[in-house]
Amino acid sequence: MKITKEIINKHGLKNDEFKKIKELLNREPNFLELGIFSAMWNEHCSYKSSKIHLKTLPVKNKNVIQGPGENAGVIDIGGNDAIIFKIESHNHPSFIEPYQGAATGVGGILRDVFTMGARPIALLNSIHFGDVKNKKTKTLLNGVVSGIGGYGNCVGIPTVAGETKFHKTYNENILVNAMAVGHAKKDKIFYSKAKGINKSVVYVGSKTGRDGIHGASMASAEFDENSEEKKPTVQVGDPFTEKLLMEACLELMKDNSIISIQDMGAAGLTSSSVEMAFKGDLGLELNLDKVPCREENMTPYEMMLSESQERMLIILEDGKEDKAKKIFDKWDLDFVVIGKTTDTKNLILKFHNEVVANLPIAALSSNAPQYERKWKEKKLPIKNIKIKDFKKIKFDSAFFKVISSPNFSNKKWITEQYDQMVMCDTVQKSGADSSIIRIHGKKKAIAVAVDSSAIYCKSHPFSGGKQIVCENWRNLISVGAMPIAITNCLNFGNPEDPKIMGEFAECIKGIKSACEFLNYPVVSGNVSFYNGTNNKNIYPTPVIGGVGLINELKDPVKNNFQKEGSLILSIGKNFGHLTQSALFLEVFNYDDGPPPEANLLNERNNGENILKLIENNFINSIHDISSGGLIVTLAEMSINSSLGVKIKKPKSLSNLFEFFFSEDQGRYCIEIDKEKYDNVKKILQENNIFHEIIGVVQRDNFELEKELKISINDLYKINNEWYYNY
Amino acid sequence: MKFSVTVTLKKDVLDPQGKVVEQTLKNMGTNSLIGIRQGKYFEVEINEKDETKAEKQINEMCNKLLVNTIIENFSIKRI
Amino acid sequence: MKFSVTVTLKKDVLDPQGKVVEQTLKNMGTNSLIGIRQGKYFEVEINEKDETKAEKQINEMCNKLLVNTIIENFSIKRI
Amino acid sequence: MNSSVIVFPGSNCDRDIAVALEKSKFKNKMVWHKENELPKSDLIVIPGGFSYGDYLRSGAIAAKSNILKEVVKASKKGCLILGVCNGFQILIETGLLKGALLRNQNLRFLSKDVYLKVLNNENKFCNKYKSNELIKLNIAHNEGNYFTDQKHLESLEEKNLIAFKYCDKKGDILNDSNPNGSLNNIAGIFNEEKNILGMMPHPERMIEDILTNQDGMKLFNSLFN
Ligand SMILES: Nc1ncnc2c1ncn2[C@@H]1O[C@H](COP(=O)(O)OP(=O)(O)O)[C@@H](O)[C@H]1O
Ligand SMILES: [Mg+2]
Repeated sequence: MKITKEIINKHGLKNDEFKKIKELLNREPNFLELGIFSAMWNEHCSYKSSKIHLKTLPVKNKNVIQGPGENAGVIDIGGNDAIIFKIESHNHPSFIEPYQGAATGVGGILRDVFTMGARPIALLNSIHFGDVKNKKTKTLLNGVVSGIGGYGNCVGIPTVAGETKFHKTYNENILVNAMAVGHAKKDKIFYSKAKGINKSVVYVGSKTGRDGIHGASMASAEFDENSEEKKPTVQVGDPFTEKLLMEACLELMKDNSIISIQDMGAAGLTSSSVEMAFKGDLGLELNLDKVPCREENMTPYEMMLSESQERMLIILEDGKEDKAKKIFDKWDLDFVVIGKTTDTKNLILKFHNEVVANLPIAALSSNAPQYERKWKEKKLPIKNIKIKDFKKIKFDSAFFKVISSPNFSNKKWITEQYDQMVMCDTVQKSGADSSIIRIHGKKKAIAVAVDSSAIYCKSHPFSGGKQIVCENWRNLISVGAMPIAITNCLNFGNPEDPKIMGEFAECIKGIKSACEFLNYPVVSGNVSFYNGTNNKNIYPTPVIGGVGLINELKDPVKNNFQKEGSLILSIGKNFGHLTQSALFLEVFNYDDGPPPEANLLNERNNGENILKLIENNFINSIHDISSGGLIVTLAEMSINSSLGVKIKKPKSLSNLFEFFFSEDQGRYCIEIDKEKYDNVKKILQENNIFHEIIGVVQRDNFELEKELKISINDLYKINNEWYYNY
Repeated sequence: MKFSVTVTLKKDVLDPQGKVVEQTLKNMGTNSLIGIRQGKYFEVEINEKDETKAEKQINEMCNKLLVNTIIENFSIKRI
Repeated sequence: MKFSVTVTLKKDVLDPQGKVVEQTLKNMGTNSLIGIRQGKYFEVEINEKDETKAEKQINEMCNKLLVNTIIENFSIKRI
Repeated sequence: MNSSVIVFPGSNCDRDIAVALEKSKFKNKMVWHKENELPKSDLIVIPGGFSYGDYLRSGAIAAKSNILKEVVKASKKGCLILGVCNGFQILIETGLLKGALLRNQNLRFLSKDVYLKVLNNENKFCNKYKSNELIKLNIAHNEGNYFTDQKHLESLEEKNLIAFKYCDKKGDILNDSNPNGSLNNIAGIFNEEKNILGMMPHPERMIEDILTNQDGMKLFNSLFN
C-alpha cells in the first residue's frame, strides 16, 4: 500500500514526524510499520509534550523502591511488605461508551499493578462529569459508575474511595481516572526489563480481536463531530477473564520462571514488546502466525494495534514453558510462545514466513520526538471584589444550597454500587477523608485517597497544583496515616496551545514544590492531553492519588462526632478566603479571583502535630476543612453520626460567610473531650498552631446561634437526596 | 400491537458471556457446537393500531434506551 | 446450521428488569407503551446437517444450561 | 470438625470465608471446582464471588461443575451445606434450594450493611443466636431478589424455613427495609431438613470489631461444636 499524506495524517503523525521516521529508517516505512510508529509516537505512549516537565518532579524518598518508569510505582512499608500503585485515565473511551470505557479503565490499571507481582487490595477512582443539566450527564454518570463497580466487584477487589465532581467544563469530555493499589513482598517484585538472548516471549490471556484498533491514537486526539465514527473501536471488558489472568500470573510468580512481564495496555502488543526490549537493550522477534486471534483473517496490522483487553506478555527463563503453560491451562487461558529475544536491537515481525516489519527499537522509543512546547504563564488573578450580595442571601439558605448541590451531596448512591468489603480488610470505607486498608493478616495498614481541584487549577495553575498535593496529604493525615508517596493523573487540554501548555507546566511546578516540601514524591502517573472538543479545552485537572502508612493499627480515628458534650476545635488560621470557593460558585455564581494559597510551612506543621494528637488519643473525631469550608466540614461530621453541634458566633471574623465558608488551606476540625483541652492547647501553642473553639457536640440538632437550626435527620435528607432523585 | 426486539452484539465486539457459555457447553460434552453468541430479547406491547407508526415508535425506544447502538445491533418483528 | 433461542421469564415470574425499563420509557414520554418484558437471546451454530437432530441437540442445551426451566420458557428457531 | 470451601475460578470470597472458618476452629480445606472428590467434611461452604463471571445466570454454570455433583450427594447424606451470596445462587441453580434469585429491584449492584432478624435459631447454623435476634451484616450483590411461587412461599413461612429477613434498625420487617425486592424480605432460607442454608448477606465479613462487628461470627460458632 502506498503511504499517502492522508494515511499519515490519519495515523495522527505530523509531516515532520514522518520525515523523521524516514530518516531513522533510511527508507519509507510500510503500512504496518507506519501503524507501529503512530502508536509508539503518539502522546499517550511517548509523552512527547510532557516528558521535559515530568522529569522535574521529585521521585525519591527513603520509602521509594521504584519510581516512575515501570508499570507502577513501588514503596516500602516495612518488613518484607511493599505497596505498588498507579492511576490511569480512560477519558475518551468512557465518553463514547461509559460502561465499557470505565470498566476497561479499571481492568487496565489492575493489570499494571498485578503485572509487578502485587495482589491488588484496593481500587479508587476520580470521575468528572459535565453540568447536571446537560442531557448526556445522567447516562454518563450511570454508565461510568456501574462500569467501575461491575469490573471491580467481579474481580473481587474492593473499590474503597474516590471523588465525583460536576462542572460544565466536562460537558463534552468527561474524566474517568482509576487507581489501583496492590500489596507485594519486597523480594518478589517483577519488572518489565527483558534480559538474556533467545528467551521465550509468551503471550497469555484473552485472544486478540479487532477491538480498539487505534485506541491509543484516539485517546490522544481531540473530539470533533466525527467522533461518532470512531465508536466501533471501543473495547469490551471481561472481568472474569481478568480475574483468571490475575490468579494465573500470581501463581506463576511464586517461583523464578519470569524474567520480565508487561501487560498489553494502550497500543497492545506493540507497546508491550517495544517497552520490554527497550528496557533490556535487546531485540525481539515475533511470529504473528502464533498470536491467538478471536476473529478470522486478522492482519499483522490489526494484531499489532489491537487493544483487546486482559492480555499479557511474559519473557520466561529457559525450560519453564511447560510448567508455566500448566498454570495457564488450569485457569483456561491462552498461553503461546510467540517469539524470542534477540541481540539485534530490532523489532522483527514475521507473518506467513515473511518479515513484515523490521524496526530499530530505539527509533520507536528513545528516538521518538520530544517537544519543548511553547507555554504562557498565568498571572495570579487579583482579588478585587466586594460582594454586596451577602445581604441578599440568608446564611442558612446558602448553607442548604451548598450541601444539597450535586457536588456536595452524599455519594452513597455511588459507593453502594461498589463492593467495599470483599477481602475483609477495609477498615475505613469511603466517606472519610481517606480509606484504610489493612495488610492482610498484619497489624499495619495503608490509607489511600484521590483528590483534584480543577477550579483552583484553572484560576491559578501553580497554586492549584500545590494545593491539591497538600489536600491529598492532609486527607491521609486526617485518618492518622503518615503520607508516603503519590501517583498522579494529569488531565489537560490541547498541549499545542501555549495557554494549555502553560497550565500544564505550572501545575507541575506547583505539584513539585509541594511534593518536595512535604517529602511526598511521585512514584507513578499518567498524562492525558487533548481533553476537549472543538477547541474548547477542559479546566486543567491534575488528580493526585496518595498512599500513607499506619504502622500500628488500633481503632482508627473517626470522621464523625462521637460524644455529646465534647469540644469542637478548628485548627489552622482562617483568613476568610472566598474567591473560588463553593459558596461563590454554587450560590453566587461568581468565579473570578485567586484560589486560596497553600502555605507549605503551615501545612506541614499543622499536619505533623495533628498526627501527634491522633497518636496520643487526644482526638475523638477529625475531618479536614476544604472545599465548602468549615460549615460543610461540620455538617459532614454530623451527618455521618447521629449527633449535632451547637456552634458559637465567631470572635475572629465578623462576617459569618467568610468565617464559615472560607477555603483557607491547612486546616482541620477536631472533636476532643473537654478534659483534654488544656493538653491539646498546650501542644498547639508550643508549635505555633492557631486554633479556635467552635462549639460543642450536642444531640439531635445542627445549630448556629440565631442563624441556623436543623435536625440531623433533615440535614441528612437534604444532603442525601440529590442522586436518588436525579 | 406486540413486537419482539432482538438485540445482538456487533460482529467484532467481544462477547464475554457467549464465550463462557460456549466453553461450558463444550466442557459438558456438546461436541457439535461451533459457536454461540448471547444477546437480549424484549417483548414490547404498545397501544397503536397503525403498524408503521408502531414500528417507528419501537425503533425509537431501541435507539433511546433498549439498545447500546455503539456495540449492539437490533431487529424488530411483529408477533 | 444456525438457530436462535429466545428465553423469556414465565408469566407469573417477576421481571425486575422489564419493569424498570418500562417505567423509564414511560418517564421518557412513551405514552403508548402497554408493557415490556425482557428476556435473553442466543445465536447457536452447530455442526449437524440433519435439522431434527440439530434441534434436538439445541433443545438439550437449553434444558441443561441455557434455561432455568423453573422460571423461564424458551423457543428455538432455525435462522 | 472439618470444613471444605469450594473454589470456582471467579470465587472471590473464598479466602474471607476460610479465615472465618479457621477462626471458629474448623480444620478447613480449599477444594478446586475441577476435582471429582470431596475431602471428608462436616461442613461444605460455597463462597461468594462471580463463579463464572455470573454471565448466564448467576450460579448457573457453577452448578454444572463436577464438584457440585459431589456436594449434592453429600447433602443427601446430611452433610451441612452453607451457600453465601453467589453460593446461595449456586445452591438454587442446583435445585438444592427452591426459588430464584432475580436482579435487584433497582437494577443496581448493592453493597451495604443491612439489619437482619434471625427467625429460626433451632438449627445447626443459628443456634448461637437468640430467637428474633437483630444483627447487622454486609450485602454485596446484583441478584439477590428472592422469588418463588406462592405455594412454596407459604410453606417456607409455615415450616419455619426462613433463616433471616431484612429489617430496619428497630427490627421491624418493612418494605422500606427491603434492599433488593425479595419476597417477604427473605435474606436466607433452609431446605426442609435444615442441613442446607443459603443466604445473600456475608457472615464472614462480620467477624471482627475493627471492621464493624462480630454478628457473623456467631454463625460459624454455631456450626462448630
Ligand atoms: N504524570 C506522571 N508523573 C510521573 N510519572 C508518570 C506520569 N505519567 C506517566 N508516568 C510514568 O511513565 C510511565 C509510562 O506510563 P504509561 O504509558 O501510562 O504506562 P502504561 O504503559 O502502563 O500505560 C509509567 O511508569 C508512569 O508511571
Ligand atoms: Mg502498563
